[in-house]
Formats: sequence, C-alpha cells, structure tokens
Amino acid sequence: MEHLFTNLATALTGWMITLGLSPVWADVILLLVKWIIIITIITLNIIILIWLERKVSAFFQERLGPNRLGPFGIFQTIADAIKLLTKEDIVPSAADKLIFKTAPMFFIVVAVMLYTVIPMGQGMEVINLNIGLLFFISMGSLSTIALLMAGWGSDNKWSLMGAVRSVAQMISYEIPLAFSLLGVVMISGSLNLQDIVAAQDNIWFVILQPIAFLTYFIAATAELNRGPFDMPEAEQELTGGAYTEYTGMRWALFFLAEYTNLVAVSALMATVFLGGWQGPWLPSWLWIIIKTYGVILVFFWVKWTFPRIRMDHLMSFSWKVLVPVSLGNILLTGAGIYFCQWMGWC
Amino acid sequence: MFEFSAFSLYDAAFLAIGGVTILGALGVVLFRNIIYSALSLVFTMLGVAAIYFQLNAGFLGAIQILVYAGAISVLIIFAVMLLMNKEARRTNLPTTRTKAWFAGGTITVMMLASIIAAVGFSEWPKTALQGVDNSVGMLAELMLGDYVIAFEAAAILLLVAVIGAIILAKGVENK
Amino acid sequence: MMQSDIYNVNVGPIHPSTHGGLHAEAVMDGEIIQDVIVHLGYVHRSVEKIAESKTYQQFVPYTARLDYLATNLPVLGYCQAVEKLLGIEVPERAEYIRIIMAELSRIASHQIAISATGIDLGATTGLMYGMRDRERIMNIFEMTGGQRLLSSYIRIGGVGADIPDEFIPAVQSFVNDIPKMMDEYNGLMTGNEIWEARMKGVGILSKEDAVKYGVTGPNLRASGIAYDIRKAEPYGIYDRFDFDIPARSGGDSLDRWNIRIEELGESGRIIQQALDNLPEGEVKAKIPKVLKAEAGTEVYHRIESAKGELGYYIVSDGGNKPYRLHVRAPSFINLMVLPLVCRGGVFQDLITNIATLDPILGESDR
Amino acid sequence: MNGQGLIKGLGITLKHFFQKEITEQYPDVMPELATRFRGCLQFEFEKCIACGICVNSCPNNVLSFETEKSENSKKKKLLSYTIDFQYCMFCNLCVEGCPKDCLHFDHDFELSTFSRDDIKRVYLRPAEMDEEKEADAAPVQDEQESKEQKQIDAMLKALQKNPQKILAKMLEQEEDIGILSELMQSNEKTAGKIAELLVKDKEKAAKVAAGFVTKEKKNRLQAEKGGEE
Repeated sequence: MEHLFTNLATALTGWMITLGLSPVWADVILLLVKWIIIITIITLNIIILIWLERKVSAFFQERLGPNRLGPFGIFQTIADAIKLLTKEDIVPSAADKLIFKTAPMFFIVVAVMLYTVIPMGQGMEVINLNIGLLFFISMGSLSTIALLMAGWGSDNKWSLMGAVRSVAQMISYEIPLAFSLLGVVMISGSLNLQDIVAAQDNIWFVILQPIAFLTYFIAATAELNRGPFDMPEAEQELTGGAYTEYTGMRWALFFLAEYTNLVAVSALMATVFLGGWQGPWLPSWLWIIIKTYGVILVFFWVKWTFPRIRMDHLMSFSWKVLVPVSLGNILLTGAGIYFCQWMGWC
Repeated sequence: MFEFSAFSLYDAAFLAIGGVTILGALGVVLFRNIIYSALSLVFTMLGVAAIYFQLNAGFLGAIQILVYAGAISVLIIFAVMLLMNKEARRTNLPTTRTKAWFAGGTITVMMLASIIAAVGFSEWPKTALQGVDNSVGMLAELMLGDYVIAFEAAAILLLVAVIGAIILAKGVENK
Repeated sequence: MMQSDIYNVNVGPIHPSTHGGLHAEAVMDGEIIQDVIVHLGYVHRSVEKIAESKTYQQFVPYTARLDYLATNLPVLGYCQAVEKLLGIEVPERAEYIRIIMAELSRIASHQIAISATGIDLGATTGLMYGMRDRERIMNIFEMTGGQRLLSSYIRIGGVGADIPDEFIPAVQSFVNDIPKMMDEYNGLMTGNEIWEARMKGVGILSKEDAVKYGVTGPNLRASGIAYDIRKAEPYGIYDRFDFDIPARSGGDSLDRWNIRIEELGESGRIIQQALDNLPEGEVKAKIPKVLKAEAGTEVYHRIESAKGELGYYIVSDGGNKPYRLHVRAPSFINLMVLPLVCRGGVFQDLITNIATLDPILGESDR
Repeated sequence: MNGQGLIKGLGITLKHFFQKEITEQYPDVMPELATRFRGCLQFEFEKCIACGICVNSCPNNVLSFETEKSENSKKKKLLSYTIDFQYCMFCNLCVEGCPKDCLHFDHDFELSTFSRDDIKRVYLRPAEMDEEKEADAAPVQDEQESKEQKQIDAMLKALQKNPQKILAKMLEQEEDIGILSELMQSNEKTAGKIAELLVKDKEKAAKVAAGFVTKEKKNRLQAEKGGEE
C-alpha cells in the first residue's frame, strides 16, 4: 500500500518508454498525468469539503445540515454544482468585462499551483522543489491580484471595498505567515518540504515551535479569508464583498478556489508542523489526508464559533501582535539552536 | 538530463515564457487603460520569475513572485486607483508632445543597442552549467557574511522609508 | 495632507443586516463614516389610516404587525388603550396571563435582537442558539393563541381564550432555563475578545443625547437612565411585581447588548411571580359586541415595549371606529440617533450600531 | 481576557457538536401542532344561519356569502359562502364571533397553491340539503308573513344600493338624506328598521326617519362642541 502510487507512476513511465517514447516526453506526460490527478483530487476534495463544512457547521448549531440527497446528504454539493452551472451568467453592463471574466480563472489557477510542491506522501509530489516552502508562500501571495481584479472589474462599491480590504489584509498577514515558517526552516535547515518532513522524524515541529504554529494558524486563517477574518466576503457588511456581482459558475470558481486554498494551506500545515506524511501503520498518503482533514476541521470550528473581527483591529493585530511575536519566535529559535550546538545536542 | 536537439522542449518553454513577458511589457506601454497596464506588469513579472525558475534560480524566482508580482504590483495598482481620473478607459494615452517622443525613442534605441551589443559580444559557455544545489544557502552566506553591512544598511533605509510613509499617511498632529 | 474622496454607500433597503427595509445611506471618507442618512418608509403600510376604517376589535390583529417580533406587546398596548378609553375592567386572571404573554414576547424580541446581533457581527452560531431558544416561546404562543408569530391572543377586555393545561409546565420549564440561556449567550459572545473589541466604545450615545432625542427602552437604560414605564407609570398590574431595571452608564454597543441579556433574566423573574400568583376566574370581561366611545374622548396609553415606549393615542368621534389613532413607535425614534452614534466610526460599526439599537421596521415605518 | 473568552466560546460550540440535533424533518415528519393551531379556515354549510356576524367581524373582507329568500320560508337560504383566503390574517375573530360554531380552523398549514384562484374557497349549497328540506319541512309558515319578510329584504337591499332615491320620498332636505344614509351604513339596525317600516307603514317610516335625523344632528353638534372645547 505504501508505494502504491509511486509504483504506479514508475510503471506508467516504464510502459511509455517501451512504447518508444523518449524519457523526456515520458516525464512530461507523467507530469500531465500528475496534474490531472491533482485536479481530480482537488475537485473531489471540494465536493466533500463543502458538504463537510455544511454538515459540521450544522452540528455546531444543533442542526442536521444537508440530509436529503443521498446518504447523509452527500450529493448535495453535486446538486449545487449543477444548479450553479445552469444558472445565468450575469456580467454587469458597467463592469470591465475582460478583468471581470479573467479574475476567477486567475484565482483558481493560482490556487491549484499551490499543490505543485506539497508532498502527498513519501516521494509523492509534482515537483520536488528545492525552495518548495518559499514557492508555496509566493504563489499564495498572487491571489491578492485576482481579488483586486474581481473588485475592480465589478465596478461596484461593495466589491471594491471588499477587494481593497482583503488585499490589505492578505499583504499584512503574509509577513507573519512567512516569519512563522522561518523558525521551522531554521531548525530543519531546508526550504524543501520533503526535507522538512524528514526532519520531523523524531519530533513534530508543533512541539518545538508552538508559537510559530499558533501564529501560522492565525495568519493562515487570514490568508484564506476565512472567519473570523472573512473580510472580502463579509456578507453581513459588504453583502459578499469582492464576489458581490458574480453569479453562477464564475462565483463558484471563487468558492472552489477558496476551498482549494483551504486544503493546500491545511496540507502545508500538516506537512510543516504535524509531521507530514509520517505516521505509523497506515500508508503515508493516508496519513497526510487524515492530518489535513484534522486541520481543516479546526478551521471550521474556529469559523463557526467566532464573530468577525473589525478591519482596523485586524490590521493592528497583524502589525502590532503577530509580526513582533513571530520575529520574537525567530530570535528564540536562533537562540535555542545556538544553545543546542553549544551543549552539543545537535 | 535534457537532450539538446535543435529545438527542444526546453526551448519551446522558454519561447512561450519569453513571449508572455514581452507581450506583458508591451501591454504596460500600449494599453490605454492604466489598470490593464498595471495588470500587464504583473504578467511581465511572472514571466521574468518563470525565466528565473527555468534557469534553476528558484529562490530568485519565488522572491520575484512574492515581492514584485504579489506585493509591489498590488501597491502600484492601489496607487493608480487612488490617483486615477474618473474615466478609466482613457488613463494611459500616448503623449502628444514631440519632445517626449524624441526622448523616449532615444532611450529605447540606446537600450536596445546596448542589449544587442551585450548579447552579441559576450562569450557564452558551450555546455550547460551545473545547477547550484543550495542556492539559498549560498545567498544567505553572501548576504549575511560578505555583504552584511550593505544588507543591514538597506534594511535600515527601508525601515526609515516605512516610518516616513506612515507619517505621510497619518499626518502630523498640529500642536 | 492627503485628501480622499467622500463617497456614499447605500446600506439597504436590500441588505442582509438592516433588519428589514431600512435604507441607511452612509457618507464615507475611506472607511470612516462621516454621516448616515436614514431613509425610512419602505415598509409603510399606513397602519394609522387603516385604524380609522376598522372597528376597535377589528384593528387588534393589525397592531400585532407593528412589532412582529414581540407581537403581544403592541397588542397589549392597544387593548389597554381602548380599555382606558371605554373604561373596561379586565378580569384578574386575564391580567396575569397578559403579563406572562407580554414578558414572553419581550424575551422573544430580545432573543431576536441578540441572535441578529450575532449574525450581523459574523457569529452565525450565536444566531442559531438564540433562534433555537426563541422557538420554545413560539411553541407556547402556538398552544395559547393558535399562531406562532402573530398570535393576536390578547383581546379588548381580556384574552382570547383561557390558557391550555400544558401552558404552565411549558412556561415554567422555559423560565427555569433562562439562566442557562444567558450563560450560553454570554459564553459564546459577550466574553469573546473579538466581540468585546467590536462593541466596546462603539456607537456611544451619551445620557444627554439620549434624552434629547427621546430614546427609550434598553437603549436609554444603556446610556445610564434607569427609566422603565413598567416602574415609572405601572400599567396593568405591573406594580405588583418585584423586578429590577438593569442600567449601564457607558451607552456604547456593549452596554446595549448587555442590557438586553440582563433583561431576559428580569422578565423571567416577572413571569415566575405571575405563574406563582395566577388566580382562577374569567379571562374576558363582558363587553358589548359593538364598542363605542363617547364622542370627543381621547386617550394616550403607553407601555414599555421591548424596544422602548410604545404609545397609542386614540381620538373617538362617537362611532365604533377610532376617529384618529397615532402610534408612538419606539423604533422610529430610536433610529434617529443612528447618524449620531455612527459618525466617526468605521463602516463595520454601522452594522454593529444598527444591530444594537435593535430597530424594527414594521413599527418605525408603520 | 487574553483568549479565555475565545477558548470558552470554542468549548461551547464543541459541546453542542455532540448534542442532539433539534431540526424538524418537516416534509418527512409532520410537525406536532398545538390543538389551537390555526391552519386553514373551514366552513360547515349545514350549521350556518347566514347571520353575517362573521362577515362583519372580519377585519380584511375575507368572508362573503350570498343568500336567497325562499318563498315558503321566513329564514334566509344560504346559497354560497366564499372564503377569499389570500387576505386572511388568521386572527380568529370570525370563529369567536360565530354563534353556531360553523367556522373553525383545521391543522392544515400547507396553503400554497399554483394559482391565485385556487386560494379562494367557494362553498356551494349542497344539493342534499334542499332535498331534505323539501321532504321534511312542509310549508307551515304564514304565507303573508314570508311575503312581507321578502319585501323587507328587497327594500333593505334597495336602501343599501341607492338610499338617496328611496329616502327622498320621506325626507325633504337633501342634507337630512345624506345624514340618514350615512347612519344606515354605519348601523345596520337602523337600516333594518327603516326598511321594515317602509314596507308596513310609510307615514310612520317618515316620522321615524325624521326622528333619527334630528337625533344624529344633535349628536354631531355635541361632538363638534366637545371638540372645540
């Protein structure tokens, strides 16, 4: 079981070479196959996640949630998707049509790009990048542009307000996000995610870096635009923020991208802090799924408990609390590493 | 690991990325809507980052995306939005002054000439260079070792700039 | 230094957080609110004019539509006003039942205010808990008046029918659970740091301004004046009950919110006393089929509604219909301080202020 | 402070996560309704005596009915009864007013229909009612009396329809006619009395009408005075 997928990939490459393809082309085709698999996994995940979020939030509120379509309402999301696909696609007449239409595509492309570097098991990733962690952060930062495009293109005050808010929020929270990961990088000595996982052989980084874990969790919630930091949507204030004017599948693309980001960030969290695919008995790819879903459930729990934070508090929280704390954590980690080396422990 | 034939996959990828970069750069200049220009700039930055990645300089590429495409361009778009006229479609029109055309044209021609000269007269290695394995480590050693004073000076300069920006934005209270 | 454009944002009339058809036009400089212009009238149904074409009894169901979240309170106010006009004596038992129903309505209204504040500030789960608890009151209304929301159970001269057998146990268990509910709302929302940060010091309404604008109800008490018509000018049999008037001094959103939660407990105390002292007897006075007041008589009767002072002014011309009926709606007057409390705050404070001022548009537009 | 409130909130939601859900499974499981629940208004044709109290008590003109005066009976014969349900406020005033308990609310709350016409319920006179009546009830009533009653009813209808024309026969001043017709509109008793008298004794009717007018005038004067004071 452990090497199920890696063996499959090797077999596929071998088969293609026997067909007379050059190894380069075989590599390229394998890359494409990996992409298709990733997109399938993302779509499947989202279908499950949307259902799960509705179900979990319902349980928090003593409701039942979707329970009509299929067992436990599992097909609800599919019905929703069909509804969204068949809905009228409205483009406001005052909107900047090109920007309005490209924004959701850009958003989802950026979200899918995040999966390039996440190790989904032992030796299971699209590209084993040297600077995987940095790549992840930089790709995540691009989604601000998509939101800005959506907000600007809609030509709507609510949309623009939502976009400006979320961009300000995401740029502010990128800094503590990156800083909180630096502690882990300092201990493991690598930006490669597989190396980071390997470094957690004995002890998970959540124990070595609890402050970084917490700051990363908060900053990631803000980066994901999830409650209590769901500024760009903020239904109760901005009537949907940057997504106000979007309908049907265009709106659904934003929705999908948000969930795609959620899975990616949770998977990164599991990889960096919770030992990645490492774990006893079960195969590695199952472990990462279990851990990722665990993190996602915590995200749900937080969202469905807390009220939305106010914009100015949000900004000052980032700059006055999270950034100094994460910087302090870097200092602390450096001191700890120096102390360890001085004592000769590592 | 790549076999270098006359026209390989690698070249095709480079041409595509380069095309996007150049188209983006042209878009910055030629679009009449300044928002489009700003978004084209994002694509140019992304193209440059992709070229960095192709040259095995992943760290530089990631930083290019993080800083330029992700943050700086957003700031540019913000500034453009704040300072813009009402009519977005006509915010980036070509100038009507002949002097400006002349100056711009001269600079462009000189730049092109120097780039062509640089490309033409340089001696290019005939074999592919060995990619650096630990580029991050090397960069770190350079920045925090050899050039630490310059690095710190730049950091302090940026800090001063940030404080100045805050004062500009908030305004000094009149006593 | 840097000058930014002033722009207007139309919050409403179709907006998730305006509690109905409220249209608040926010004049904003960036995220800072310079002014709020309140546009009313989207739910105007000319209730006062309708009253002139209906007999006194026929108008009773319409009053329930004024404050549809605390239905028994406006009905009670109207019925008492008509009784005052005609000099009708209400039987003891009916008075006690009326008190129980009125206080249950107050609790229901406050629970809506609490849960709506929850969802307006993004705490969706808070909404659900408040609604879940309110559902029990709705069940009690259903078993007594036959309808869940607009039960029109209170009638001129008493109540529509005697309480059913299962009424007293249901009310008793609800009253017993009120402290638990308050703990839950407090635990989930009041004590929450984000919640406090969003509410504390937001939308401050000073004592003087509150009096100047004629603000009443929980909003006034949050500003530091412990004024409650149930104490100041007891109507019905409120003088027989022992209860406190919660009051705060800050006048900000958090105080308004806390007052509402505390009032749940006080209403619970009143209901408990009414249940303990509930006498036997008739529930409706013998009144003629056609009610006619003497020509030229007029009456003003006011009660403490869930939102403040709810008054009815009735003029009779001797016919079986009111010659003129005016409703002094607390929400209408409370809403007028919205621009005052919002100025200088950020945009999100507008939502907080609308939520904690707790207007009901059926009443303010009438 | 310092996050305790946040953790407490998380604890509360977590506790509820494992509690029993309270959702009602509505179309699958019908909700339990209280005995007094007011769903759809039902009408029992057999009990109705066509007194009109329900119509008068309804605040929103939901109810209406048609009657016919049968020749051999003093009683009005109910032909049809209409409940225009779209205007109903479920206030229960008609049910409380009905002396014969022929109106009641049942527990059917699924009132939506595909067209607006379906909301209106028209109860037509069942055929078996007439058959029974003809079989049992022999024409025992005084023919004269029933005839008179029919005349009175016709007069009443005419009065309501066009009071000016009929009243002009009795009263001379136009102002008085206006006052009386207003009075009749607001008070059915007055109208009934005048109609009865008009059929039986026209002179007396004129006298009574004049009396009504003077009384009403006096009332109004007083009201005006009261208003001024």
